[in-house]
Order: sequence, then C-alpha cells, then structure tokens
Amino acid sequence: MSVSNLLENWSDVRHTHPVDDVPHTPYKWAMSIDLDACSGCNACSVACYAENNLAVVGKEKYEHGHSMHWMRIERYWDEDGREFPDQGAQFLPMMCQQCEAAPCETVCPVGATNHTPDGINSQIYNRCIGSRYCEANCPYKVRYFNWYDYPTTDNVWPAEMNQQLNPDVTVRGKGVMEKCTFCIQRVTVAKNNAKNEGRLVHDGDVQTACQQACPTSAIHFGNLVDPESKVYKQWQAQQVELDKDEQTKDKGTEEGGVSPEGEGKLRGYRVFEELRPYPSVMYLERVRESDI
Amino acid sequence: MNSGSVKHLAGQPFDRRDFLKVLGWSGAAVALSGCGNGSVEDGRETVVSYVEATDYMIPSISVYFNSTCAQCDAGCNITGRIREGRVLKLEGNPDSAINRGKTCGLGQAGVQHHYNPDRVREPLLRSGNSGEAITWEKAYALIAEKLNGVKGEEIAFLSGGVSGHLKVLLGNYLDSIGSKNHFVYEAIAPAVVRAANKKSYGVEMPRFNINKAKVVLSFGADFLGAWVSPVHFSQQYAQFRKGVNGQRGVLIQVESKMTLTGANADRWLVVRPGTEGILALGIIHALGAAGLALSGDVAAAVKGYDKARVSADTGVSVEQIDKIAAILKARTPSLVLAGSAAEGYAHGSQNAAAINLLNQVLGNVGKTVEAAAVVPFPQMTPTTGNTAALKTMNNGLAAGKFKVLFSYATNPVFTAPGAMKFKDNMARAGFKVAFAHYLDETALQADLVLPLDSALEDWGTQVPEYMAEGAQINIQQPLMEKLHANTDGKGTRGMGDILLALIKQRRADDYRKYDDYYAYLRAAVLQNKGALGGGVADDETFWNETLSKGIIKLAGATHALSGKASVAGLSLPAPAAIDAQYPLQLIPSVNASLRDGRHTNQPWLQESPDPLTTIVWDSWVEIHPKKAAELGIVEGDIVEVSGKNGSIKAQAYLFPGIHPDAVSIPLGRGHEALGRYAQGYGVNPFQILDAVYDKETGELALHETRVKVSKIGKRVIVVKDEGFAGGKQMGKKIAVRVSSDKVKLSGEV
Amino acid sequence: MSKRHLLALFSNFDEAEAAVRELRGLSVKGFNADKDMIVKSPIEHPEVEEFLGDKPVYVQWFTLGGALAGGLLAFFLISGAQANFFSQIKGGKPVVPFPPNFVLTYEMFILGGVYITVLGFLICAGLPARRSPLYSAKVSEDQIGILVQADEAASSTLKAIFTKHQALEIQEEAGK
Amino acid sequence: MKDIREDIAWAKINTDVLRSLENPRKLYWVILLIAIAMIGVAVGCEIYQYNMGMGVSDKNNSHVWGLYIATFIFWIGMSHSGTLLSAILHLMHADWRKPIYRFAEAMTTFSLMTAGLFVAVHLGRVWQIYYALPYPNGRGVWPNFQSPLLWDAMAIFTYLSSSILFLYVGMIPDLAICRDNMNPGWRKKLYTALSLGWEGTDRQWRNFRVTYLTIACFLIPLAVSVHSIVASDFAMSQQPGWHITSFPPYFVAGALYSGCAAIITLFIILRYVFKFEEYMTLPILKKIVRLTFAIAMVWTYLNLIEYATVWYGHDQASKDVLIQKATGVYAPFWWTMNFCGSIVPLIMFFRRFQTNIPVLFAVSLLLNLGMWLERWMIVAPTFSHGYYPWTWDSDQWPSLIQWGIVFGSFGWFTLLFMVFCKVFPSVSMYEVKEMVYHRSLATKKLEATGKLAAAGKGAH
Amino acid sequence: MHRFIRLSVLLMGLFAVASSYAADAPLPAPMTEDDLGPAIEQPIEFPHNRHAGLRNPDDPTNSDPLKGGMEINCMYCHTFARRSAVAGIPPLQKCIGCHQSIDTVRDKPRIKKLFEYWDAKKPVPWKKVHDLPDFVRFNHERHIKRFIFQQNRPVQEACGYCHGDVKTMTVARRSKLLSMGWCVTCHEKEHLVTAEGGIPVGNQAYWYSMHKPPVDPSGIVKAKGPNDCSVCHK
Repeated sequence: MSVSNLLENWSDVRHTHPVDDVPHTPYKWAMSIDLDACSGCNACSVACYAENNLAVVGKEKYEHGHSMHWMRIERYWDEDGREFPDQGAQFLPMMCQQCEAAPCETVCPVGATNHTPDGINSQIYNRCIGSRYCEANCPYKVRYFNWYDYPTTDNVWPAEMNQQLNPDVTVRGKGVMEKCTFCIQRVTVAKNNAKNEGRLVHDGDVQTACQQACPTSAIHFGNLVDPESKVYKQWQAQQVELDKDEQTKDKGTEEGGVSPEGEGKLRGYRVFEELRPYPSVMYLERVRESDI
Repeated sequence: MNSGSVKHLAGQPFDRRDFLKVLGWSGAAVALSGCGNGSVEDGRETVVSYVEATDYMIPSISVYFNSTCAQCDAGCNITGRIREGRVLKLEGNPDSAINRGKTCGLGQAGVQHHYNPDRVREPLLRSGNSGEAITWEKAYALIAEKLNGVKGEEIAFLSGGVSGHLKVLLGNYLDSIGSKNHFVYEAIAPAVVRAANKKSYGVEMPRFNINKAKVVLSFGADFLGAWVSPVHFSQQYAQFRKGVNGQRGVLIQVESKMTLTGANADRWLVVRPGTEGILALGIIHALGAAGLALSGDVAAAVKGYDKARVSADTGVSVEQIDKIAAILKARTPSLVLAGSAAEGYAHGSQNAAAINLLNQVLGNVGKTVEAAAVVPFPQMTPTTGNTAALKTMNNGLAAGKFKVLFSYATNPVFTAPGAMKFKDNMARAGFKVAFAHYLDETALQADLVLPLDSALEDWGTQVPEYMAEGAQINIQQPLMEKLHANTDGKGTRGMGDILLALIKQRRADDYRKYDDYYAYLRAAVLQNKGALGGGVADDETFWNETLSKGIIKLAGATHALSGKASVAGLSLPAPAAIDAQYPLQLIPSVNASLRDGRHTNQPWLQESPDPLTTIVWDSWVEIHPKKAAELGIVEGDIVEVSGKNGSIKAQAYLFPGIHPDAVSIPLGRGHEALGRYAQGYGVNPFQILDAVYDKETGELALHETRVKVSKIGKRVIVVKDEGFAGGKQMGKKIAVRVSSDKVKLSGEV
Repeated sequence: MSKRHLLALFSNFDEAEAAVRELRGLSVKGFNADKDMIVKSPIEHPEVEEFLGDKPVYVQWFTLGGALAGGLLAFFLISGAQANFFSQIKGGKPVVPFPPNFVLTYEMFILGGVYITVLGFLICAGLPARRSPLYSAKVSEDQIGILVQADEAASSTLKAIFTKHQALEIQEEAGK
Repeated sequence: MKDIREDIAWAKINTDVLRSLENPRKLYWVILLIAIAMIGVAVGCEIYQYNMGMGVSDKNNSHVWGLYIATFIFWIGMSHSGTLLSAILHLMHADWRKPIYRFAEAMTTFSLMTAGLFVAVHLGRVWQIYYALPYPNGRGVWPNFQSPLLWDAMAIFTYLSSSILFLYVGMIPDLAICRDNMNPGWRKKLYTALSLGWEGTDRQWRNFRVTYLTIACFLIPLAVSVHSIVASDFAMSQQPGWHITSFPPYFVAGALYSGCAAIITLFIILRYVFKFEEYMTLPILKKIVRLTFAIAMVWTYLNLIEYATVWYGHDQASKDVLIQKATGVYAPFWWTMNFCGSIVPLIMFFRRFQTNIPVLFAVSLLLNLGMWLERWMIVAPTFSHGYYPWTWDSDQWPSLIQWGIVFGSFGWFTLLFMVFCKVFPSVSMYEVKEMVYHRSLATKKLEATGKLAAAGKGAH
Repeated sequence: MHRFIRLSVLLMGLFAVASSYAADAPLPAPMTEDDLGPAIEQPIEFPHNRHAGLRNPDDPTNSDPLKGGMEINCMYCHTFARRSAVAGIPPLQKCIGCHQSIDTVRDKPRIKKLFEYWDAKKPVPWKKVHDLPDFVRFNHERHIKRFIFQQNRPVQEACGYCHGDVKTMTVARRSKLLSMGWCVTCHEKEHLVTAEGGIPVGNQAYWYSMHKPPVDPSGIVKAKGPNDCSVCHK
C-alpha cells in the first residue's frame, strides 16, 4: 500500500541530495580530467562514437547544429586580444557532468532522466517523449537530440557499418534525447561481475571509453566513495567536495580556504559549481609555465 | 536482434586460426529499431544458434584479441572487442610499449575502415571507363600474362611504407620478376629529418625521451598530433607535464602555423616561415653568450647569429630568445625536436641540422635523445620513403620506362604535387595494377584493381619505424571473418596472400609448402623461434602465445649514437624576400585524423572537429586576422588561393595561430574518389604545391609554395563546432589556466 | 385524487409576484404552494426567491467536498506514486518534494471543486429534467410562468387568482 | 451614451441573437475558408515533421525550443481574457460584460485547445505522449510530477475542462431558448439534448446562480495559476533570462493583455459579421479598451521591472541575455515587442480613438503581435545566449515548417471560434435581458425619485 | 444539510482510498488464458515435457520412456543462461550429443529432422518465444546466480518465474506477461539479500535501491530488487 510505504520510508523520500548526507553508497561514479594533460586530440570523442553508437550526421546537419558528439572538445583562446595565442589554446573535453542535483532531471515530464543509486544521471531512451526540456535547462548544453531518424531513414549506418554497432547500447530513433552516460553499459557489466563474485567493483575494473582511449591519460573515472580509487584520491588532494557549491579552498584564507595567490593553489574545480548542480566531473586547471 | 546468416562450424579441427569462424554468427545483422516500441511479438524473430559451440562462445560475452593498428605507421598495438563474430571496437593493448593501452582517434576509426561500405569487393578489370568484376584466377592469370616478356627494369612497384614479412615477400617477388624498381612513397613522412638525424646522430630515428626532458623545444614537430608516433609521445608528454618531483616540463613550440602541439605549448613562438634554423643557431649563440661552453667550430658557426639579427630574421623578440636560452641552460636535460615545419623548405636539411646541433650543444644526446633498439632482422625493418622516390619513378614513367606498374598502399594521384603531373605520366605505363581497399584516385587510373582485406581481417607482421622501448615486431591478425569473402572466386584477399599467389607464378617450388600467407607467416616466425624469444616452447604453444600477445618483444641491440656536434656544411640562407606576386607562404597542414587523405572516407574522422579550428567535413584556409583585415576577408568568405601551379577555392577561417605572411590549408580532403564520405568534401592543396625540393635530400619541400589569396565574392557558413562566441569564455570559469608558479604539482595524486 | 397542472403566463414581474403571494397565502385543499408551485422565468431573478420563501441551496457543499476530495486525491496519488518502489531521485530534490506536489494539489483542488460543483448543480437543480407537462416557449423569451398543480377542485380557484392578476394566458392540462 | 438600449424588447434580443445562428454576413464564410486553408498548411507541415523528425523545424542542440513553445504560451495567454471578462467581472457585478463574455469565454476554450496542440506538435515523439499522463499502466511507472511541464498539462487540463463547463453551464438557459425557437432538425435535437430540459424554474435558477458564481470563483485562481505555471516552465529552470521571480505575475499580466487585445479584435469582427451592433455597443468597446489600456500599463510596468531587476542584479549571465536581446540578432524583434506592447497602447489613452473601430482593430492586432513577440523573446534569446558560450548560436532561425504550423494555429483557432459562433449563441441572451432589465429598473428608479412617482417593477 | 456533509466526508474518504490504491505500482491484470503468448510453430516441435517433465511416478526407473519426463535440469541444455545476460539457445551439438546414442527414438520424425539439420550442418532456426523489446536488457545470469546459486531455489521454480511451467509444455509458450509492470511487481518484493553462502555482504543492500532495507532482529536483510532504470535500459 503506497501510503504505508510513503510513511514508512518518510525520511528516505525526504532526503536532499547530495547535501543531506553521504549521497551514495557503495558507488558514486565520478571523473576527473586533467586539463594540463589534455592535448585536445579528439581521441576520446571518436572513442565515444565507437562505443555508444553515436550517429554521424554529415556536413549539412552539422551546420544546423545537429551534431551528436556526447563528448566535445572545446578550444578556447585567450581573451586579452594578443596578436598571437602565444600560450597556446585551452582545450576542455565537455560531456554530461552527471550532476548530483541535475537541472535536467526535475524537468523531464515523463521521468526519462533520473539519478541512479550510484550517482549517474541516467537517460532512458525508450521513455523519452522528446520535450527537450532537459536540454533547455542544462547549463552545459551537453544533451543531444535526435532531430532525425538516424538509425533508419538517414542512412547513417549503411549496410555494413551497422555491424560495428555496440549491441549493449540502444540505438536511438528520432525524437529522443541522448547524452553521455559514463558508459553505463560498461559500469553495469563491472557491477554484475562484482556482484557475481560477491564483492564491490574495484578501481580499474571499469573504464569509460574516453578514458580508455585518452593518449595522455588525462581522464580518470572511478568510484568517489571508494577511498582506494584514484578519483577519490584526486578529489581529496584537490579538496573538491561533491556537495559544495563553493569549495572551502576557494574562500578567503580567514574562512579556512587556501590562499588563491601564491604557491600551492589547488587546481581542481568544477564548471558552474556556483549554479549548484553539484557536477561529478572535476577538472584540473591547465598550467602554463611562468618562466617563459 | 541477432538474426541473419549463420556460419556452420562443424567438422573443422579447431585451432587459433579458426577461432574467428568458430565465433560464428558472422555478419549477424544488428537491429536498428532502437528505442521505439519495435515489434515485440512472440515467434516473429529467429533465435540465432550454433551448430557447435566451444567454451568461450557465449552469446553477449565479448572476447578480445590483439592485433596491430594499421591506420598509420606508428605501429600501435590494439585489442579488438569481438562479439557474436563482429569486431565492435578497438582499444589499445596495455602491454604495448608504444601505446600502452591507448589509442588516438584515427586508431579508433579503424573499424570504420573495415566496415566501410565503399570498399572494393571484387577484382575489377578496366573495360573502357568502368570496371568489370573478374575472378581472382583471372586476375592472377592476367598479371602473369602482362608480365610475360616484360623486362625487370620495366616493372615498377610503388608502395607506401612496408615492413615485416610482407616486405620480405614483396622483395622476393620483385626479385622473382627481376625488378629492382621498388619505390616507397609516403606523402607525409619526416624524410628530411631522418636524413638530418642520420647525419647528426648516426641513426634515422633515435628515441626521443620527452618524459625525461625538463624542457622540450620543438621546431614544428607536431608530436601530439601526427608526427612519427603520436600516441606514444602523448603519453610521454603527460609524464613530462607531471614532471619529476613535481617539476613540470616546459614545452616551447616554434612554428609558423600552430599545430596541436603548439596549442599545448607553454610558449608558442611564431617565426617567419623557414627561419627555424636561424632561430636554433641564434639560441646557440645566446646560450654561448649566457655562458654555455661551446666548442670552437660551433661557436664559429653561430658567430653571425647574434640576437638582434636572429630577431630581425625570425620575428622572435630578443627577450624571448634570451628567455629560451636561459631556461634551456637552467633546466637540463632538455630535448630539441625538428619537425615538419622545419624540414619543409628548400633548406630543410640545413634547418634540421641546425636544430639537431642545438640538441648536441645542450648535451641532450644520450640523455633525451637515445639510440632506439633495432629488430635483428634487417630484411623486416621498415622501408621508408618520400617524394624523392616518387619523383624518380615519375620521371621514369614520363620517359616511358615502365610498362607495368604496381601500386599498393599509397595514392600518388591524390598526393603528388600537381606540378609532377603524375596522373598523366601514370597513363604511360602499359598495365597498371592497384592493390586497394577503396577505389581511390590512383585505383581509378589502374587497369586492374585488386581488392584488399582490411587490417582487421588480414594476417601480417609489422615492424614500427619508431621503437619505443626495446624492439618489437607487431602481429596483425584477423579479428573477424572476412566481410567480403566471396565464394565464387571474387571477394577481398590479403596482400600477403596475393603476393604469395603471384610469387608462386614464378617460384612455385619454393613456395609450394605455403598454402597461404598465414602458413608462410607461421613458418617464418617458428623458424626463428629462438631469436624471437620462443625458448624451448613447442611450436604450437609459442605460436598461440605470440598471437595472443599480438607483440613479439625483442631485446634488440641498439645502434650507437654519434653525439659529436658537427657543423660541417651548415649554412642557412637568409629569409626569403617577400614575392610581390605571391606574397604568402602556403603551409599545408597535417591533420592528425586525416593525414594524407587515405582515411578521409571514415565518417568519424570527417565529423571529428579539427582541434584548433573545430571545422568539420570541409577544408579551410587559415589566415591571420590581421592579414584578413588587410585583405578584407571575413570568416566564411570563399577565397581563391593561387600559386604558380594552379589555384583552389576554399572558405576562409580567421586563425590567430598563424604567421601573418602565411596561409594554411589542411591536407587530406578534396577527394574526387575514395567513397561517399570523402568525395566532394573540401579541396586538395597537394594540387597546387610548387615542385621545390630540399637541396640535400631531394625530398619535396612541402612548405615552399608561395601563393596569393583573393576573395571571390561568395560567403558560406563555416561548419564548425565552435559557437558564436568564437572560443571565448565570456568571463565564465570554464577552462581555467593557472601559472606554474602558483601550483605545487608534487602534492597531486 | 388526480391533480391537474395549470400554467399562467405573466408579462410583468409585479403581477407575477402578486399572484404568487396570493397563492402562498391561499389555503385550498389539494394545493400546497410550497410543493405545487413552480415559477419559471427567462432571467435569473433573485427577488422571485424572496417571495417564494426560504428555499435552501446545497450546491456549495458539493463544492467543498469536491475540492477537498480533489486535493486529497492529488496529494496522495502523487506522493504515493513518487514514494512507491520506482521512486527515483531527481535533481537532488527529495523523492517526495512538496512544492510540485502542492502545485498539483492546488490544480486538482480546483478541478475537483469545479467538477463536483457541476455535478451538484445537476443533482440539486434536478437536471437533466423531463419536461414539465405544461410549458410555453414564451417563458424563455420574456414572460413569467407560474406552474401549479392542484386538485381539479382547486384549479378553478387558482385560475381565478391568475386571471385576477392579469395573466396573459392560462394553459390547462388536458382533462382526463 | 448607454451601454445598451434599455428599451430593447426581450423578444428582439432572442430573434437578433438567434439570427446569428442562421445568416451571418458573407464575410463569415470567407473567414471560414481562409481558416481551413491555414489549417491545411499546418497539417501539411506537421505531417512532414512527423515523418522526418523534429529536425525539419530547424532547431538545434543548444536551441531546443522555438516558435512552438512561444506560440504555446501565446495561446495560453490569450485564454485568460475570457476568464477576466466572464469570471472576474461577473464577481464584480460589472454587467457590461454580459453581451460579450460568451465569446470571450469561447475564446478561452479554443485558445486553450490550440495551445494544447502545440504541446503535441513540439514533442519529438508525439506518438508516445501518453507517457506523460498519470494513469495506472502496465509499465508500472508514473510521469514525473516534478516537471513544470506536467504541472502545465495538469493546469491546462483543469483550465480547459473548467472553462468548458463554465461556458456550458452559463449557456444552458440560452440553449433552452434555442431549443424553444428552432425549427425541427439536427440543431433542435442538439439543443434539446444540451439544454438538459431547462425550463427556467425557480429551483433551476437558484442552483444555477450559486453554481455559476462558484465556478467563477474557482476560475480566477485557476487562471492565475495556469499562467504562473507556464511562467514556471521558465522561472523554475536555471537558465539566465528565465530564472526570474517576477515571471509569474509578468506572464499573467501579459496573458490578460494579449487576451484583451484579442477580445477587441474579435469584438470588432463579430460585431460586423453577425450584425451585433445592438449588443456589442461602442460604449462597451470603450470599457474594454480602457481596461486593456490599464492592463497594458501594468504589463509595461512589470516588463520594465523585469529588465530593472535583471539589470541591477548580480547575475551577469542574465544581464548578458538582456543585452543580447537589445543588441543582438533578436534586437529588431525585441524592440518591436517593446514598441507594440508599451507604446502602441498609448493610442488607447485618447478618448476619440477609444471607439474608433478601424484604429482599434489595427491597434489590437499590433498588441497581439507585440505579445506574440514577447513570448518568442522570452524563449529564444536565452538559448542563443545561455550559460555556456561554446554553444551560443545566433544563426538559429525557425524554418518554414515552424512558421507554417504557427500560422496554421491561427486558422485552427479561427475555425473553432467561428463554428462555435455559428452553432451557439455568442451573445448571452438571458444575461442581456437581465442587463436590460436591471438597467431599465435603475433608470426608472432614478426617474421615480426625480418625479416622485411610484412605478412598478418594470415592464419589458 | 447533514446528509450533504456526510456525503462529502464519504466522497473524500473514497477518493483518499482510491488514490492510495491507484498510486501503488499497478498490479497487472491476473493472467488469463488470453494472456498466453501465441502458439508458435517451431521447426522442430521440441517436447519440453519429455525432457524436463517429471518422471512417471509409477515407473521410478523410467524404463518406459514413453511415459513421463526425464527431469533434465533446465541448465543442462540452456547453459548460457547462467553465464551470460543472453540465454541463447543450445547448440545443435547438444541435442545430437545425446540423441546419437538413443537409438530407440531415432526413427521418430522429429529426431529425423534434427539429424537432417545436423547432417547439413545447419543450425535449427528456432523462433523466439520470450521476446523483449530491443531496448530491454534482461540479465539471465544475475537472476540465476541470485535465486539458484545464492538462495538455492529449485531450478525449475527460478526459471519458471518468467518462463512458466515449461516442463508441462511441448513447444514452449509464453505464459507470463513480461511487461515492465510485471517485472516491477517482482522487484518490489523484498528478497533476501545474500552473497555467496547466504551472508549479507557489507551494505550490499544499497546496491539495489535507494531505500534503506529493513533488518530483522536476527540480522537478515531483505531488500527490493534494483529500481534503477538504467539496469535494464541503456
């Protein structure tokens, strides 16, 4: 009976994530991306196409903004108007940030996008009716809509190419929103294997496609609540906490933060932290040599 | 889902060679019905089942097999994920010293090469302007017939870089037909640098230990993009950035057009095109001035290159030269690299020599420049080549010397400079055979096109030119059954099988014992089991282990490096004066994905944005905003880039990372053939290259074309990923940069 | 004893009122003004009710019930649905978040109120109704009708009263 | 000048209004044909879009909403004036509303129906729209009650069904009139069925009054909630330019505003087409115009408040959106919107234009244009200038498919409305009678006090 | 007056009850004969009852194979189910393996057909009986590991949850709804949380659901099945 269910689990159904308590246990998948290592080579992006059956939309549709790259490499220039970008460009791999308090989730009319118990912002394609509200409300604009029926009518996968499709990932038809899933099909396999063996997933059991490809190993993916995981250690070392909208280290020194000036500034940050989506992807600031 | 034809598997003795067949369900079609409701009706679909199964044949469980990536020559070892008999994805092989489990975008797209719908599926014989499908028997017979009575020197074999047993077999075949005319042509190859390295260090390709260097000064070497072994260098780069004891490596990139590596540099220095060598000598001079002991001849050689002059010649400020000298002196070891931007001039060899000299002066040789291990089988080491070889052959063709021409793994009709008129000359050969995956521009000119297996369905061995750590021989093995195996004597075949069949026409007795290339390969490997580290293992075990690893690692001796700085013959011309008629230098840029254009038909690569401009599916002309303003050009203007050898029209893209006196067009696009994803997208700058050659090596000076740029009055929307904000963060904290003195990397995990 | 219907039409409210008042004061056997008299008018006319005496209206109770039921239904349905097994966290908000549920409760409150009010109206007003035995289209145009039913014996008295008050027309049910 | 002639005979009211069911001017048929042609365009566009995918509407991955949502809000807004006239003014005993509220209420209903279509048209997978309905189903899942879109659906459903009931309940006495006066035929049967045997008995009127009043009471908060919920679609989101607390009242004001403007337009058309000059009189028009003017000023105020709060706020992103509206690619539309919304209504300030039909017709159309643009200017600029600069895209321009469907929606509305006016009395007969009755009574009282003469309670 | 109040209270109560019932995950309609999947014509009419059915009680040695079944374990043939998400269908080799040495039935038409396929080295084109939409990924392995290997339920019971009483069928026929709501009704039940050997592992209960699982005094943890959409839909 739902009312008794409601009352029995009252404290559970009134939890606010992630600020009320430890958000997820035993898994909370998270990422860290070292922008100083990232060279902007696009290998991650292509690997994502290969792993997740992304549609290649072609020149004309790309022009109309219909590209489907779940992971896009953004290239930023200095904004100080120098003649040449003599400290290079800034590359940023941007994909779904798997926010803990994702703006996209609340607004979906049919609940096609939810937060999984292990902290991934899941997208259920077959539930999606294509209102696109999630993308409208996404601060990062990392959701991609199937404007056309790529699997069939658009001949994106002609006869032989379709054999490359990953059977673990559903092919999306027209009118469906899609996005980076942290390679949830790989996560599921790792979790199932671990369950079969009566253990938890160890760090390194599961890699996302982008992480696996990344030639500079700039991407790390793992379980944020596992103290053994690289991601946990990195977040710890950078003093980035999942449930903060402003990190303690970024506050003034008198409030316990690290001084923003001087040696020892920590590089970890999350994009648009202040909007309070509590993203699960930590970026490490790019470093540029001061002596040259 | 898994419906489709089912391979019967019974009655065959199982060995590793057959594992693909046993995997079964070959070519099982995948459902594209996706997330719609689909038809869910009991009894509508057929369950795919085996006749016989083995232990590891479990539906929905992937198996992984190792092979070698053939998308470029770097020789990365890969692992293919195979499910239900289809290869789905390629990953790096973690045991590889070269790529350590990593891949680049190009490598990822290997599956699209394999599944490409535009692959040639049967031998085609020219009849008029179209091809007629013939059987292999007929094709072989035809070759035998055409070779009959033709003298050895009248046969030319043009190929891309070859190595391993294929090279051996090819050599034997050429031997059997009496030809010595094997021309190796790779359109984009560091040929001048190889020659300069040979002179400076004694080896063509030493090992560069970027990870051990504290400063990397790169003269246009795009080692993160397309240079030599980018995945390997990328990993080294990542270590270099983390540094030893938290001292982060410093990357300084000197070039006229920003490459991906330049975009990642701590300091990107734009130089006047062609003055890289001058700057190198200037730095040596500055080092000397800063107190670094220079040997007498070096000091003498750089005497004239004081900062003021170098600064005036190159456009790099005096302070910057000082800073570079200071950091090079303070932080050792360092590493200086000469890349394609330095070598692409008529004085490219001199540039490279000057740059290598800087390495020697800094004492890096032996520290960050080390001798690479070599495979103890010289007959298998890669044969490399560049335009000089093509030029020789082209001259031969023009002179009508060659009656029969074979072409394999290279596409000179597309990549040869227009001035060579290769296409016309090729027509002079009486009988042209192309071994091809696609009907590319060269194959279209051939009389006989022989379809090749993709790298994911063919056997082979490969020896990488750049050895990362120790020597290795890479195994290439099929990851699935042939996609276009045709039972009626058509279908695709492996290059090794073809060569074996051809050689059997001449030396049947010697090769009778090899049923196919696989047998040949197996025998050849087992023959040298001891040398290959087989020890006492029995043949079967060793062979299976070798295949399962996908790599044969060898201790491998190293050549000694000659570390002595030599300035003999080092003379650099003053920067060329600006040509009034053609005031701009054309820099054909090499995109890490498309390279010389052989991969353009892989749609992932077409749609993968160029890292710097984010443009997709098209070519563009990079112009510095200042120059563009001068010429009244805005983004999207169609401009005509014309030089002495013709002109091409492409959209303009205003790019801050280029010298104002240069324009740049990426190579690889502008195909007239090759397939649906390549044809008709972009322009081909190879067409308008001037035939200027490096004075010492005779290789094409890729950057020596001078052009003028003019608007034609049309404007298009540039199709790119970058939005309206044009790569600005608009004051938002998105991609953040911090100065190295503010952070302590040693505290990081 | 059989009753007969009489319909008198008046063109003037004053006259109709006078007639009603007289009828109410009348005590004739076989005619009870509270039960046997119906006033029909083309417009809503609150004054009529005054002289018809105190006749309560119950529609508002339907309204109250409907609104509360609608609100409760909404809140329990929604909260229950959210908290059942397929509860999914969305946007870091609690599984049963109040603000959205209140919005929907509010809407359902109104929806229930309106629906049940209309239902109540139909019940209270006796609609859909069968046509009364005597009807004149004039009533929907511009005339006041007084429909009475009375024993045949009383009908002549009533008729007299109508005539006295200048009824334009008096219809009589066909005799049996 | 009086709102309505007090000596108008009740029988004449009946005949005049009933005549509108029979023989409108020829223009009626012209309008109907045009409307059907417009629907044809929209249906064609929708079929194409359905088959090809949403891509043909030329939105893109960062700019996911376009004219559909803007027009959706427009139609929702349009509906509010009906409630204003029929419910609010009813409660305030403003009896001048009586001749015109019926068509206004019909407008409410039909613009809601039109708006509802846009919800469907805008969906990527309209064939799965039932996923958004809360009903127990074999999948064991419910829609997401947290989504403002679901609130929207709920609010619109409530509003639409309540409006229909309100319209219908209020029409029952008139349906009885139609029943009584129609020649036998399908219409008579229809009216007989719909009038539920209404005879105007005291019991019916008594309950009717309470019911009507109760629904009116409910409709007012409902109407306010509907447009605040539509505003929540935006205000509840996190996007710059949308996440503004003043959005709900701003939307409600805009809704009333566009609705009033539409009432003026339709007033003028109906008055001419159905020859309602006797009932839709110029003094009533004047009152509507004054009301519209007042609302226009409220809207202008709220509009400026919105700009001001954004401008003085700390949120740079929102500020950037505002600057972009005023100076970017949308600037022409934005300025037109402000001009039409705030400057054009000033004409209505002048008395001589308050009854000038051609001027008012033009003004009302401009106001509607301004209000439509307002909605577009709420939806679009945030997409092309949101938080994430990399995805800024100024080239997003709605395709002809979008324009076609938007265009056709006006035809759809017109068709529904015109058919309604032809089938049902678009002027409330019994209420006009009440109005005439009470007015004449009041006049007589006035005269009586003047003349000290006793008079009866009124004749017809 | 009072009756209206009573009526209102009654209505309210009715609505509250109705709503809380409605809000429960809806139970699918009970299985009726009509809900059975269609009878499917298979290339070979495989008699599940002969293979998996109960032995003839009158003949415990099963000496007369024409009576009763042979009680073969489901997983003897359907071996993939415990190792893979996809159950697949046994390879032809499996059938032949036994039937090669069963001469008694060698001449039966079905067996003849079987050997025809074998001789032609062609797999039998079995038709799918329990077909799910392409976007649903049911994991056989997990269910079997959990119910058969961890909780020691009888195989036929565990398989029968979804496949029905196959041992009584000849050609298998779908007898369960297999709709999402149907799956959910089972996931809603509280199942014992056990690892290998039946011991709860750490906070494994959280692996399945957002709800904290109740722990009874003896320390037995029961939790609901996973409620995470992405477990089945990717």
